[in-house]
Amino acid sequence: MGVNTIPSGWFLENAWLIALIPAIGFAAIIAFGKKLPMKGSEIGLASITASLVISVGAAVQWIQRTNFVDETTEGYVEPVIKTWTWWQSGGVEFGLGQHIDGLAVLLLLLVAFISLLVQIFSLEYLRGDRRYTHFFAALTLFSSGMLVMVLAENMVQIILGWELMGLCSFLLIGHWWEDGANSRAALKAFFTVRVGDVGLLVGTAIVFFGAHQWAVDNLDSHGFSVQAISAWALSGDASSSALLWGSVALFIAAIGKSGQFPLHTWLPDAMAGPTPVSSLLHSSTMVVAGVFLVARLYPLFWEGLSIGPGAINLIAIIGVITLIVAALLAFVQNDIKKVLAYSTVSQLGYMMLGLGTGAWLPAVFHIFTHAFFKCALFLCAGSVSHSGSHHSFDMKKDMGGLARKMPITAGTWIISTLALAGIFPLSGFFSKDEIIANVGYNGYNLFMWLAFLGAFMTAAYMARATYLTFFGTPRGAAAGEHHDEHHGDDAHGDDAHGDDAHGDDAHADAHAEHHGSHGPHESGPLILVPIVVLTFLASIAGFTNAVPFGENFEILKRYVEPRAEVVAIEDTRLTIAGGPGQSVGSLAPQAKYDDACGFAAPPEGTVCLFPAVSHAPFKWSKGFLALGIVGAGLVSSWLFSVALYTRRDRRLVGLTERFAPARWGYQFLWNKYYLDHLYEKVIVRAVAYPIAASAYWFNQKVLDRIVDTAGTSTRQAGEFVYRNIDQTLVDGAVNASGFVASETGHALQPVQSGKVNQYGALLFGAAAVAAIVLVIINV
Amino acid sequence: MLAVNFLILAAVLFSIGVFGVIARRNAVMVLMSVELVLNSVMLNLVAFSQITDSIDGQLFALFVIAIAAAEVGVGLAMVLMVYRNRRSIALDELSEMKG
Amino acid sequence: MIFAGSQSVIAQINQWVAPTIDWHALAPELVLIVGINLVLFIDLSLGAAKKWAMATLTGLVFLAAFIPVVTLAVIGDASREMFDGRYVVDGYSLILKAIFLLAAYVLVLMSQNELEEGGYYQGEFYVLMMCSVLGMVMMTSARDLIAIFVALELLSIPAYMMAAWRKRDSRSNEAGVKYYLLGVFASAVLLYGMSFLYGTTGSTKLTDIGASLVDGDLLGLQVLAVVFVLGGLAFKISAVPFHSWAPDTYEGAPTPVTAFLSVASKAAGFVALMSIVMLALAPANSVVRPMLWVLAALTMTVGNVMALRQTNIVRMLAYSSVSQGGFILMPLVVIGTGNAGDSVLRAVIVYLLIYAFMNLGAFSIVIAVARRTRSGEITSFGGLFGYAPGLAVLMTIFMASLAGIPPLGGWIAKFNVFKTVLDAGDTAAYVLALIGAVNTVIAAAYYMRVLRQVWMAPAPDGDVSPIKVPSSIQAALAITAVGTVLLGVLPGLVLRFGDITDLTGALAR
Amino acid sequence: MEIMTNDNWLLTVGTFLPLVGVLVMLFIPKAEEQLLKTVAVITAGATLAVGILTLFRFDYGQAEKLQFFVDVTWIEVIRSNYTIGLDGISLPLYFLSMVVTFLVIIYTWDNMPDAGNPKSFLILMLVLQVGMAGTFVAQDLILFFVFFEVVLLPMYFMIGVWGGEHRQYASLKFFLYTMFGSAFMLVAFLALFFQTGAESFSFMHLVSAGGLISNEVQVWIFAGMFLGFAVKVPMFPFHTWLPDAHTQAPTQGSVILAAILLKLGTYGFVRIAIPMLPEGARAWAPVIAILAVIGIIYGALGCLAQTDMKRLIAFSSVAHMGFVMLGISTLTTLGINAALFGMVAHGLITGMLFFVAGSVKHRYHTLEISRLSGMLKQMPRMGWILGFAAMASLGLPGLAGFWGEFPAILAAYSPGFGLNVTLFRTLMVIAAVGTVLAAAYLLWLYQRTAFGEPSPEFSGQTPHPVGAGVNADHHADHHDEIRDVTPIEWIAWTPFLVAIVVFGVYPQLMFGVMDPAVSELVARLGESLNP
Repeated sequence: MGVNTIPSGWFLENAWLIALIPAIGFAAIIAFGKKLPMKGSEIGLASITASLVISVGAAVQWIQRTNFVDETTEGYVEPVIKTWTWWQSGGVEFGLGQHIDGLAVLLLLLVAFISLLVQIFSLEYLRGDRRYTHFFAALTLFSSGMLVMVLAENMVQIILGWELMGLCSFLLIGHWWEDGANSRAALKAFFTVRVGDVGLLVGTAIVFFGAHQWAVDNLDSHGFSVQAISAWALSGDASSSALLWGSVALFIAAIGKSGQFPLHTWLPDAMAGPTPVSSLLHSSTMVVAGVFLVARLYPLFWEGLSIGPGAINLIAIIGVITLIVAALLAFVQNDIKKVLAYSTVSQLGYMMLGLGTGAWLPAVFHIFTHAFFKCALFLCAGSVSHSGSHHSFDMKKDMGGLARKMPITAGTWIISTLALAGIFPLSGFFSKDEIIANVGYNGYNLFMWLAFLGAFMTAAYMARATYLTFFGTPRGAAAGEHHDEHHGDDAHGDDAHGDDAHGDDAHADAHAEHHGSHGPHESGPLILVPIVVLTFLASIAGFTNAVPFGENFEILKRYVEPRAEVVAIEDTRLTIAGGPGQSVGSLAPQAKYDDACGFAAPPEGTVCLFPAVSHAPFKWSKGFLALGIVGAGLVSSWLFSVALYTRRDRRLVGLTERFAPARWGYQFLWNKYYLDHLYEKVIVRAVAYPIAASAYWFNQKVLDRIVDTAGTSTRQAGEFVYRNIDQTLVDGAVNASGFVASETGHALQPVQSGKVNQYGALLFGAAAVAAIVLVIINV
Repeated sequence: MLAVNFLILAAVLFSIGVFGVIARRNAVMVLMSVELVLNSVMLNLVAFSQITDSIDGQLFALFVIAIAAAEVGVGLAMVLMVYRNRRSIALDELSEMKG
Repeated sequence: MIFAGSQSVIAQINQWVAPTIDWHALAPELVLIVGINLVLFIDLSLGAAKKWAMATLTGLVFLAAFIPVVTLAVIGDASREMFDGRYVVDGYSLILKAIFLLAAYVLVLMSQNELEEGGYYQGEFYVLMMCSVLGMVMMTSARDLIAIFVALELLSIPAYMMAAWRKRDSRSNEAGVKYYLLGVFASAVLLYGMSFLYGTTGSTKLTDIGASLVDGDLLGLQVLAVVFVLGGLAFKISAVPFHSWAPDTYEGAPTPVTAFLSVASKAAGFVALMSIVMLALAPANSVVRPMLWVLAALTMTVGNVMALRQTNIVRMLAYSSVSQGGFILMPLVVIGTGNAGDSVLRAVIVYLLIYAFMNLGAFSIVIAVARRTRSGEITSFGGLFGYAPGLAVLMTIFMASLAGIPPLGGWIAKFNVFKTVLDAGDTAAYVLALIGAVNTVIAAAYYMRVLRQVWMAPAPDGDVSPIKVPSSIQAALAITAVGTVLLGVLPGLVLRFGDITDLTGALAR
Repeated sequence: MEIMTNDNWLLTVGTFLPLVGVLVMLFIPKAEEQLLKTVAVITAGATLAVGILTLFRFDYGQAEKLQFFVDVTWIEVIRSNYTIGLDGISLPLYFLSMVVTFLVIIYTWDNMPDAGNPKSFLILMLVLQVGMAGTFVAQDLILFFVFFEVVLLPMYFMIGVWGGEHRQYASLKFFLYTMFGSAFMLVAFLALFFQTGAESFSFMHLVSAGGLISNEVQVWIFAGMFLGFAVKVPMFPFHTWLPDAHTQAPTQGSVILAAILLKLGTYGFVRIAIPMLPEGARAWAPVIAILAVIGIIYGALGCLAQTDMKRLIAFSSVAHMGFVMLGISTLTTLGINAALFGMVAHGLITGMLFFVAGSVKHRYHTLEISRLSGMLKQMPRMGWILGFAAMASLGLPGLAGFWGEFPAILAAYSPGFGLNVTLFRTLMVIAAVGTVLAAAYLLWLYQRTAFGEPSPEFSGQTPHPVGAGVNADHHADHHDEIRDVTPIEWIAWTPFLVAIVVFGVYPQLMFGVMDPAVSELVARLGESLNP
């Protein structure tokens, strides 16, 4: 029917290249990366750049497409879907393809961009590492994996990308595997995520068999297709149990991947990886994958977990728990990267909360903004450790006062922090507040207040981290201490140290000449440029969907959020039309229909592809409330920190200069110090610490232990089964049978006495017995 | 029926013979016990030949007699041989191989 | 009464007419008889230095006796009956005659060196051996209790003496005496049974007996008779619990004699059993089947588990041949049930043939190796693969074949047995088959133990000088090995020969 | 099933060609090792060439038909014929056996086990090849059984003569176990033969006639076959011969064992037990499925308990074959396809792992996981290959392993022919958990052996450990430094690695061949199960 008038364009049609190019790049790097002048990093950069370009093109064309639709019929903007049959077995078709819509475009852009910046950053950060090439290969493959998943047209493809990322995370986190701790962290990460993957496999199976027949009948599609699953979920014909269990299983996968409570424990350990890895994993790729999965299959979860207004559901609960727990944990970390890690977890909690409460768009929006400032923050941390604190990440031991030494890093860090905390007009403000506002608007008041609390804590712990790192007096490495023994010192456990321990001498020299004998200093351009760019984006990204400024600023809402209209089936059917890579864009009059999708089944011959989610109108009151809370958080925490550290330190320094006359002043100060000390004890211990500490205790001693013991205990179970059951019981039975046989022989040997008479007796006896028995029987 | 008595006699002989084979430790005695059994057989055959009124039984008996003679010849030779080698014909000493 | 009886006897004598004798049919036996005398006389006139000629001569006699068998087979017209069907030459007897003669020939090859080096009485030995073989050849044609008994004794009595052949060796003596006493006792029991069989049916001709036995209402005496007859024959085939003589005798007797007993005379026992069971006792199924069933099961199992314990190779082979006997018994159990009847004979005959090949082969190897190691222990085979790969490979072939591993002869033999048994298709048959299946595994265990020594163990005494195998034994090995492998790969060949569906004169079922 | 008698010489040649090489080698004196190896390589190569030709001549359009079909009288008295043919189900395995043998023989070139005597070693290997190839082409029960058993002795000797310290126990165990299974199998075959009217042993006849047997009889006969095949697979609880055999066998033996021999059992299920006894299959499917899943978990737990690298890999086979059997037990096209794919994938991957294990043993003279570490640093290439194989083995998408596991799990969600859905779905979840455990033990192994710093024991500072005294002289050349992958190893391994990637990236290559045959098989099942 529909005339093919809707603008599609080359970039949209060939978006699959975005994922393919890095994959090829990976192969190329592995193949002949080592021989290249830049050890293969150039291939990585080139391929990612190419992907970025195509993504931009795709984005532009998607915008055109949407505009066109809006001008003609304000209807459903069809995604650009293509499939290639990959293989088929028993009538089940496994395809590869692309499913390009707003969400996909947004994330493609994001992932490609962040990956590019991270790679640039790594150029400098890892220079001279012994596995420089492997690092870039893995990094590239990693991006490719995420892109595959973002593009995915069907579940199998999602699994593919999902697992690729898992593999690369293993390689990257364990990059410096000479150190047992790193490889164990890598193992833990992979294993924990893999636990979630059970959900993915099972969920896929459930959903497939739930949706397959329906998809074949109505869309002549198949049960793996994302679009078919969405339509099926909303069609009203879906069996509720399939929906429920399918969505639960898939959400378990998301929990594993996105470090949601209680499977979040692998994230902090994953900090063992090089900083660029952490920033990539925690900003836009790995951990977002889970959130993306939920966002992508939103109709399924919408129906399966009944994400309706006010309905408490699994996703929301897990989300809110995660955001609180993680935020508490962030307080008690001394490792700057761990602070950021927990903050990531808690931000992911926000996203999940958003998705769980029907705030789809804000959640996606938060993915978008969070990527920028979180990535920036990690890179800053990297920059600090690289040039400021000698590869230490301990804020209390090796940092402080770095603001003077590293102004740019400090500046960008502060801006990003504010963005994360959600200060107007930085991006965090818009995205986080939208989530909170919508949570409330959709009737989850309790959750809303918890979310506010989370915002407060976010501000607080970030302020603390900021202060410890960049203000106060330099401590440890930041003060230039134990600088010289650094190069000889290999026992040092923390990450970037690895590249000295194992880098070739060329690097050691490069390192020496890089910040030879003077203390902390600003990092080089290759490190700063990405940070600056990211920070800039972090500050403006909010305006892509700045609800406060009305319609024109709700760009994402217009271009990213799928329209919740019913669609005449003919259109969707075409999207699966056979033939390699055939795609369609056909424009059809939408069946008009008053019930909203996701609340009532669509009429015959039409399908819904997205539930009608509501959007909270912006209230300045709430906005200011949020600002207030955040501000409070920042200020209070800041004051604490100042009081804690700086004053004491200044006095102590002064003390070293003066001598006898100030002894009792010194006493007084000493008392003051005691006060501070006491103060720290009382206030912090009394307020933050018990909760946070208990939370942390629970985390380390219970959850983490559970995860770890899950490993060890399965191993012990293995030992037990192997020793007692396998070797003793099963195998024993086998050997025993042999033993029995030969023992019978032994038992019979006396009969073979060698005595003729006994032989005769036996002979005749046997005959006689047989005779008697048979006579009795027969006569 | 007269012939039946022969059968009973034969059975008795047979039992004595079997007992001898099982109980006697002396090779020659065992040999003779076997001969008893054979005799009981011949008695049987002849008796049956009468009862069934057919000649086969008597022929059979003749064969048995002849062959039994041959057997005994061989047997005594063996006993002699054993006696030569170990100065004794007690059977329970002939249990070098067992198990 | 008695007097009347005697009258009637005389009367019968008067009606007596001389039977017509088919000389061609008797040719194999006649050739053997001539040969026996020939060897006997030549031996008398031959100096000790030339005794070796005896072996050659004997071999020639066996081959000569083979000729009429072949001609008869080629003419292959309807079966030739003599003495009103008491002595029959038909396909069944011909194939068996052939087997016996072949086995005998191989045995001559095997014994030659043993006797020469032992300086035993070669001439007499071969004469006795030929007598025994003559008995076997007659056994194949015997269809009458008397004939069977005569044949049985004819093949046994020489065997008693051969077992005790090493006069000065106490073990050999013991072997002979045990074999003799028990053998005589067993045949006495057999005779006792036969006498009742005759008495209750009024005839010694198998077919007549079969005709007058009526299943369902058997007299107690008849049951007793059947049991004793089966028991007496079970002794010959060393079926448990009538086997007790076998291990001792086999161990003590000279190895070639052991081979002779475990193959030829055992086979003869089976021939007798088959003829009697199929022709005479078939109607007494309700007695024969359970008895044979138990015998078969016991024989397989006990033979195997006992063999597991043995450390002496000959004794182990003795027990193994006991258990093999159990397998050969299996088809006889299902005679006349379902549609199994026709394939029973084939199964047994094929098994006997293949068993002859592989067992003789195994014994040849034992002889060859023992000439060097002077030991009968299984461990003496250690490292054989290292210094005598040829023998090792051959031993592997024979052992594997005995264990029933395709594509070797032993497998097709066992396969036939199982096939026949399952063909009967009733529960008893299936249970027996399963017992057999389990036993193949147990059996494999001890055969593999030998191979383990051969391939994987080091030579017990570091002596690894190559073994030199006398040409006669080489010939024996060649024949047996080729036979074993060929029958495994192309069973079609023998299965066709063994394709004898019925015995002449067997009751129409 | 229809037949095509094109090029009917091809299979016979391909199967028996190795025997020619054996004959030649018999007449070459033991001392001429190079010559012997050359002959062996040439023979295997020629065989492989025939195999490749077969690939080309095979008509993929009609993969469900028996091609290159031959039917000659063999033992007519027992109505057994020399019937051979090839269809989509057997082609991959048939070819795989040739490839593996060829590569293994190449590997032997400079990795001869310490017991020496390449002559008999290579001869046994070639005989083995005949048995394996024959099993996959046989279309007659007796013929199948003969080939199935022919494999036994060579393997017995390969383990027993060239194996590790407990080789005698292991080899005997392997032998008796298999004998036990096949004894019952033979009884089952005969029972089937008579139940179908004692007309013929040919698969085609039995497949068409088998379905008519009454149900309970089918169940009994299936039980017999189950014993035979399950031992070979091996399925829990008949698996205990496997770890011993694998651990003790020489590298070449382990590779062949893992790559081909285990497949004889699963192949038997797909080719014989299930199509010939549909009702029996339906009755037994739940049992098989349960045992399979037990095997998955159980094997994984066993792996976690291992301290010996090779034994760990051996146990992982139990788990992987569990997935295969799970796929088969669903009686669906999807499942059986997955199973067949899984067989080949497991053959390649585990074979590869055993190769690596063997080479590690060759260099370090130990496989104690606790003593190995830092392999990546000492021999980066070896380390990466191990990692690659491990990743493939734990079922990473994009590598061959995944396509055996995932579809099997998928299929378990909706088994065919009214099998108990709840049961199978539960099993599906457990099996999915199994994938996690797989990741656990493989990565754990990798982390302990490849990562970290090389233990001083092997990094050259210390003289060689006495533990390797047995063959110290044999390895005198690399006491001080550990070589990375050698050229011969590259030649032998590259095909495996390539195949793992290729089948992982484009599984259609194999599914395309198998799918038609399998769907016809399942269709026939359907006819007899719900007419």
